[in-house]
Amino acid sequence: ALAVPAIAVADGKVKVGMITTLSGGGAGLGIDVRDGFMLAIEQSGNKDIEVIIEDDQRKPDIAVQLADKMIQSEKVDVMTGIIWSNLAMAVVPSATAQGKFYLSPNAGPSALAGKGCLPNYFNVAWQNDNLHEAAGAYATDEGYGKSFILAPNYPAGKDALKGYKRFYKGEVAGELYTKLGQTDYAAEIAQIRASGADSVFFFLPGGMGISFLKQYSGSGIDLPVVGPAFSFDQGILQAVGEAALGIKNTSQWNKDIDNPTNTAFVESFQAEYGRLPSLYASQGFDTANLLLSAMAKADVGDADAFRAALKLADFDSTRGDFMFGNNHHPVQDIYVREVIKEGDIYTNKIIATGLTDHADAYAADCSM
Amino acid sequence: MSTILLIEQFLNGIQFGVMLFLMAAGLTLIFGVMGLINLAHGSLYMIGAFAAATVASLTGSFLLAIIASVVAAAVFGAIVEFSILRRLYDRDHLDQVLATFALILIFSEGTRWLFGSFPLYLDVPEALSGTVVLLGDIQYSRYRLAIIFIGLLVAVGLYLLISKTRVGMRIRAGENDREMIGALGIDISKLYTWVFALGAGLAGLAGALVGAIQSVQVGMGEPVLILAFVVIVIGGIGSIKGAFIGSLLVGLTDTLGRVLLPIAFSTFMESSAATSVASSLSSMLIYLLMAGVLLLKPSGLFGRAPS
Amino acid sequence: MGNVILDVRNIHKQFGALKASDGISLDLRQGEIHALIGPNGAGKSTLIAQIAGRLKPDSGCVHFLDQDISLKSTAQRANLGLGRTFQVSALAMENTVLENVVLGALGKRGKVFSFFKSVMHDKNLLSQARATLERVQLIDDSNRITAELSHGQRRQLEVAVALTLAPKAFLMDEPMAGMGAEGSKKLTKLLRQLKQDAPILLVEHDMDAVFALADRISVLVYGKIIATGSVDEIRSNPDVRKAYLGDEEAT
Amino acid sequence: MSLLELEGITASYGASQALFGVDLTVDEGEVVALMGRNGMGKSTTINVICRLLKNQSGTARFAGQDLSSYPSYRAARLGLGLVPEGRRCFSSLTVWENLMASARKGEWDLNRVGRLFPRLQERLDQYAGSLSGGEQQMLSIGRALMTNPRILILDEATEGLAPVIRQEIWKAISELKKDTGLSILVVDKTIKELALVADKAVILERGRTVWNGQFQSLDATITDQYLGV
Amino acid sequence: MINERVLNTLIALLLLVVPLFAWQLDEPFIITLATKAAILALAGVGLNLALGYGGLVSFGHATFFGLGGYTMGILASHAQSFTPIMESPFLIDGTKSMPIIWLVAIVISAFVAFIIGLLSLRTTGVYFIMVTLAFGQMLYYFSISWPAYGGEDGLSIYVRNEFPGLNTLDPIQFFGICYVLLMVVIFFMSKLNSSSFGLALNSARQNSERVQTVGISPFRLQLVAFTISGAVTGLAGALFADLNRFISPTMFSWHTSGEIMVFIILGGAARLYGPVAGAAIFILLEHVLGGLSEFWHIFLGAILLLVVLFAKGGLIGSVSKKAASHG
Ligand SMILES: Nc1ncnc2c1ncn2[C@@H]1O[C@H](COP(=O)(O)OP(=O)(O)OP(=O)(O)O)[C@@H](O)[C@H]1O
Ligand SMILES: Nc1ncnc2c1ncn2[C@@H]1O[C@H](COP(=O)(O)OP(=O)(O)OP(=O)(O)O)[C@@H](O)[C@H]1O
Ligand SMILES: [Mg+2]
Ligand SMILES: [Mg+2]
Repeated sequence: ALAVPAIAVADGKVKVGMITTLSGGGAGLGIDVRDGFMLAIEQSGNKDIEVIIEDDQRKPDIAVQLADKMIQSEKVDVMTGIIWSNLAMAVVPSATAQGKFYLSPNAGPSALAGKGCLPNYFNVAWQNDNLHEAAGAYATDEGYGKSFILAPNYPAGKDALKGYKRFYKGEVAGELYTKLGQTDYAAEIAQIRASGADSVFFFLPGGMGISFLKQYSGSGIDLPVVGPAFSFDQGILQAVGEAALGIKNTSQWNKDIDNPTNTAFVESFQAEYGRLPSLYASQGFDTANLLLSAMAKADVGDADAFRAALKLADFDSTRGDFMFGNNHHPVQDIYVREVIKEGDIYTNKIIATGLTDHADAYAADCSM
Repeated sequence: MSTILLIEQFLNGIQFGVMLFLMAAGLTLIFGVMGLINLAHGSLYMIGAFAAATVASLTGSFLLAIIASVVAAAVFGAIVEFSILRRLYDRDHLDQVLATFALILIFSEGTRWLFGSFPLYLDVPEALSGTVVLLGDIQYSRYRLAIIFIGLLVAVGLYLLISKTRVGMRIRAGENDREMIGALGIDISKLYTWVFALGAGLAGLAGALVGAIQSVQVGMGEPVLILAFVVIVIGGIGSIKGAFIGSLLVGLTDTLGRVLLPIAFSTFMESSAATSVASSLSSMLIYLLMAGVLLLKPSGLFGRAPS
Repeated sequence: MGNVILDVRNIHKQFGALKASDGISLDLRQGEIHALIGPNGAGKSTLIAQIAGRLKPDSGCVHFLDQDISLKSTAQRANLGLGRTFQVSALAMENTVLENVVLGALGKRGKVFSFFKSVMHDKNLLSQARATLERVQLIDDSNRITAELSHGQRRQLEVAVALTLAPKAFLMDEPMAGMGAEGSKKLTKLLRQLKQDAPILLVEHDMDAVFALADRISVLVYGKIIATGSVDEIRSNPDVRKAYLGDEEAT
Repeated sequence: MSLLELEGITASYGASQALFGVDLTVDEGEVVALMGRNGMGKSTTINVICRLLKNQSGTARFAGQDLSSYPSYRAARLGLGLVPEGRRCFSSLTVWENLMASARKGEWDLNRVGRLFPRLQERLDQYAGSLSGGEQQMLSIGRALMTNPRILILDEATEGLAPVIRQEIWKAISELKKDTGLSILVVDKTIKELALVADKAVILERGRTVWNGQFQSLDATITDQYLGV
Repeated sequence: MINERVLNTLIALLLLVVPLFAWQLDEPFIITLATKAAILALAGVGLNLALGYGGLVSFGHATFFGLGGYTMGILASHAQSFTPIMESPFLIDGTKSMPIIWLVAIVISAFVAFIIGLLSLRTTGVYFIMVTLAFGQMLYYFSISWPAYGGEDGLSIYVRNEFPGLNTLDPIQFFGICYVLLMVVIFFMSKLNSSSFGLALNSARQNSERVQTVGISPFRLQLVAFTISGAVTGLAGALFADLNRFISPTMFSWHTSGEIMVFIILGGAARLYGPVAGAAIFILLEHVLGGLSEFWHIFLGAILLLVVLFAKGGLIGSVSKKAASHG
């Protein structure tokens, strides 16, 4: 690349704009991503990186305005941080259209994985369907033949059920869409009981999942339950408590993944913040390390080179092997974890691998 | 769908309604009877749940946790009433909206500051966990039965308090004309502080009771607040009876809608699409119900028409 | 006496078990003041409300200027020329006195749905409004906020608003109530002039005023008219004395 | 010492001053008529007495207590029974509830009020908001009596009442005065009827006491000058 | 105490001068903030007609804000993908022209406001608040679960729509468009308030019976006011969508309704510039406080509380005497 644009002075410095949710509902996820990210930056000792952090309050319009601010006023090079798919959809296309790189530490909407994939967009976490697909695969492996499946009635919920069914080979005993933000699941639980199902798959992020699990465990039904990691993650698990014990959930990361990076990460995170890291913290940590690895190889001013460096994903992930598919989404192993109690703390243990080197269903549609 | 399942869902609807009533009861008192639009009612509900979770984790006693929830919410309520809200009774409803909106911000973020961003743990006590068998074949959560029972108790207690006691008359008189009831020798300010504390305490109780089977987290009060408003508006503002009937109606509509609509739609649609469409419609159902009720009876089912 | 302007035919209205109007028929003729008196709770205001359109009778009908208006709304009746005053003042309390009266003038003019012309600069409306304020002697208070008026002053304003409509018939529910002795005297004079323009159905407990003004008096007791007649007839009617007047005239 | 004493009271609504110096006394067992044209400050004076409005200067004493530091409910408990202008019944309460809500022990109870106003007795379960005007007036008086006050303060006591009822009320008032020694401060426009009960009269003009004396000594020149009669 | 007119002029000038300075200093984000303030102020000005002047406390104005937004989103997304919105019975194409989008947004919001008003105006007071909320919630849930335009994920329009002769992607030019629209609407509102319609509406708020007895139907007054109010808020929604180049169901959520309401109360209900002052201050606070701490909502809450307690009649009411509302 000979024609380096005038503003991109090759000083090796990178300005990162992080937009994430730090206040209101769901702030826990944003805080974990931020903390994981900053931990990696600190550990690298790299002085050439400057991170600006802003709170999107989980509102798409605020996220858009913050993105404008970071691009127009702060003139950042790289953006990251967004937790929610709907906020990502609001920000990512226009940010990348303006030549910025976007590294997603969490949200992976399907719209950005297939036809709508973008050269400057890299997802370090997963494509939204991944964990559900692994759950489906696990259910098939376990020989479940009649799953009852439920999720909230919004795009991510529909993707979840679709993702599960993609790898689940049995019969569907019942399929339910619940109201977004619903807190009482007595009616759904009664339907599960009456359906004659032999297993339950649910995707109910945040408080919805806590409510469902508590009510489910009090209902006297003892069908096996599988779900994606979101309702069983470190931050939320303590609130679910005993109701979660023994439940299988799928995740691309767990604190007991055995590799030096991960061990060091779990230890240093605990030392720094006084709590166990969560899935989101690991994603934040990996995102920062991906960025650092690219910075070591190329100057951000040279977009093509920098993009190529990112694509290499030449860093030690907490997940072990990590690589990007053609659509810049991870190709990775997805594990099945079981909720256990360690001392007083509820946590997860890996018991199986759901899918190996798994890419996503949309990659083929991406022309990159 | 089998009859027995239908009956069970009917019960679930009633139970959900009673749970709503627990939340709406305090609101009717403060809003319907004292005439104060208190958007921060949901925050008091949250305070109750957090207090309960904290005390439960410290002492391990659910009973103490419940007491703590009532006391904490009532004390917060009294402080807020005494220091802020009492200056707003004579003002426009809009000022109350803004002030209590501000209180939501303070309470929510204050709670997050104290307790962090993750949900807390609060579970049903051993004695009330598990299920009982009803009508021969329905397994029903013991805890939910307890909630129904407490809800009924609160309903009766409040009804008697408001409509049959002198205190109740004074509260309602104050709602008509505060200045006048004062001029007749009643210390309405003090009375209102008590009433507010009572309403807040009920919100706290609801927060703790319901929190045990849902999630105790910042912002948990907001959806509840809207539902509680829907309930008391359907029932007619200021009427305890109305709030009770309204709760049951909303509970039944919501539950049965969730259950029956997908079945109805799947008779003429592919099942996945049917659940999705039915679910969209069922999330709107209680609002349709409310709009419908108000269009037919512009002051709710048991509200008095403005004279 | 002139033509029948307002004709109330066999009106019934029941609240629960209470018959507030129990087959009331009466009429109002051009040029007269027809006083409606009766004990408290007899159903006078209820009748006025039914004539004005605020309450729907259970049965019976109201004719105004040879037209059945039973199915018309309050606003439509007002447009046809039925003016009224309320027993309890009904005014726009945050507006000035003048604005309240201009509203009346506006109602008469119609064409409310005009969005661009400043109404308080409309010479026509203003001059009408000021003229009526002169008539009820509130002109000095015309720029005050209505809420600041004393009770009696509000009563005067209430009459003023009805006046601006220049109605073809008035319904007045206790216009004298709350007015001082002086105010009542002046209003008495005013009403006497007014009846030339439009007849008045007058509900009033101030017997000095009623006896001074009324051409005819009807006495309503428990929702029924028990007597109609001239001042002297009513005064000497023993039933009326017992039900309503008491031994007033004896003193 | 008089039961109620006002001296040099001034008071304002926001920026507009309504009272400029009101003096007035009511002795134990006395009926005092407060008179004046519309808007002269009668109701404002009553508001000051009942502490619904704070006076700016001057003193208001009741039963020996300086009222200036009293909120309205405590002033009321000293024995002020207010029948306000415009009745102000609690419209969403029933008649019975209106009477009971603020009742205090004493010789006035439901029975006695019921005897005074049989009409109310018949309508105990009706909402006050749907009472006729006159019925509301009775209710308002009954409600004040139920607090067993030492002084009854009636603002436009007989407004909107039928002559028979008015006569009854005046009769009741004079009986009250005779039997119970209740003091009464009354605003009313019918001089003729006031004459039957009032001992003294106070006339206000533009927020000032301009005349003060025995009711009997009111003559045509005075009433013409200040009341326009 | 300042004369309200002088104050209004000051506010209008300030809202113009700040972004102009920012333009000179090359601080585009400040322009964006000012644009957001102008647009939300416009939404508030719309609601103020119903809520402030008409006494119709609508807790569902997000409906119109969202409708405006989705009008823009749907028209522009179809224009973007060159697919018609509808082919039968007649062909409707998308468009990227702002004036056309505005017009459609106004017409649609006005129509829906008319229908909602027709139904809701049977109720009063808190019941009215809740019926309007109900309609808002219905649309909210509908928009979340309606997949065609993104559902809960919303819909991105990558390039801002076009206005003849201007480069709308330039922040200051887009600000100019919004500012001019705001001023035009405010001018219209000031005319409307002092017109006979304004007087009648204002009186109907205080005493509907009074208005009826002079022969005017309060229902019609309020319906017209509600319709205009919804149309203006709808226009603001279309602009807001263009500002963000993105729409989502949050535009329909009750938080949005509440926020628009907060602007008005904060600035001063039934004050011509109340919503402008309210929106500007709110956005300023949000921006300034947001940088202070993670828990900045606490400070925001505290400030709002102080305003309610000590500034009667909102910010404008507390610094200026009420100018006679008419003439
Ligand atoms: N909405 C209602 N519900 C029940 N009863 C009512 C209602 N409105 C009026 N009443 C009753 O109907 C009767 C007639 O009332 P109305 O107000 O017409 O009396 P009125 O003749 O005007 O008396 P006044 O001279 O005291 O004003 C009263 O007994 C009153 O209590
Ligand atoms: N709330 C108020 N705000 C401002 N001014 C008021 C208010 N109430 C009364 N006033 C003014 O104070 C003065 C005295 O009023 P007040 O009500 O005491 O008169 P009043 O003698 O009782 O008259 P009326 O016989 O008409 O009842 C009047 O000029 C009136 O306009
Ligand atoms: Mg009457
Ligand atoms: Mg008075």
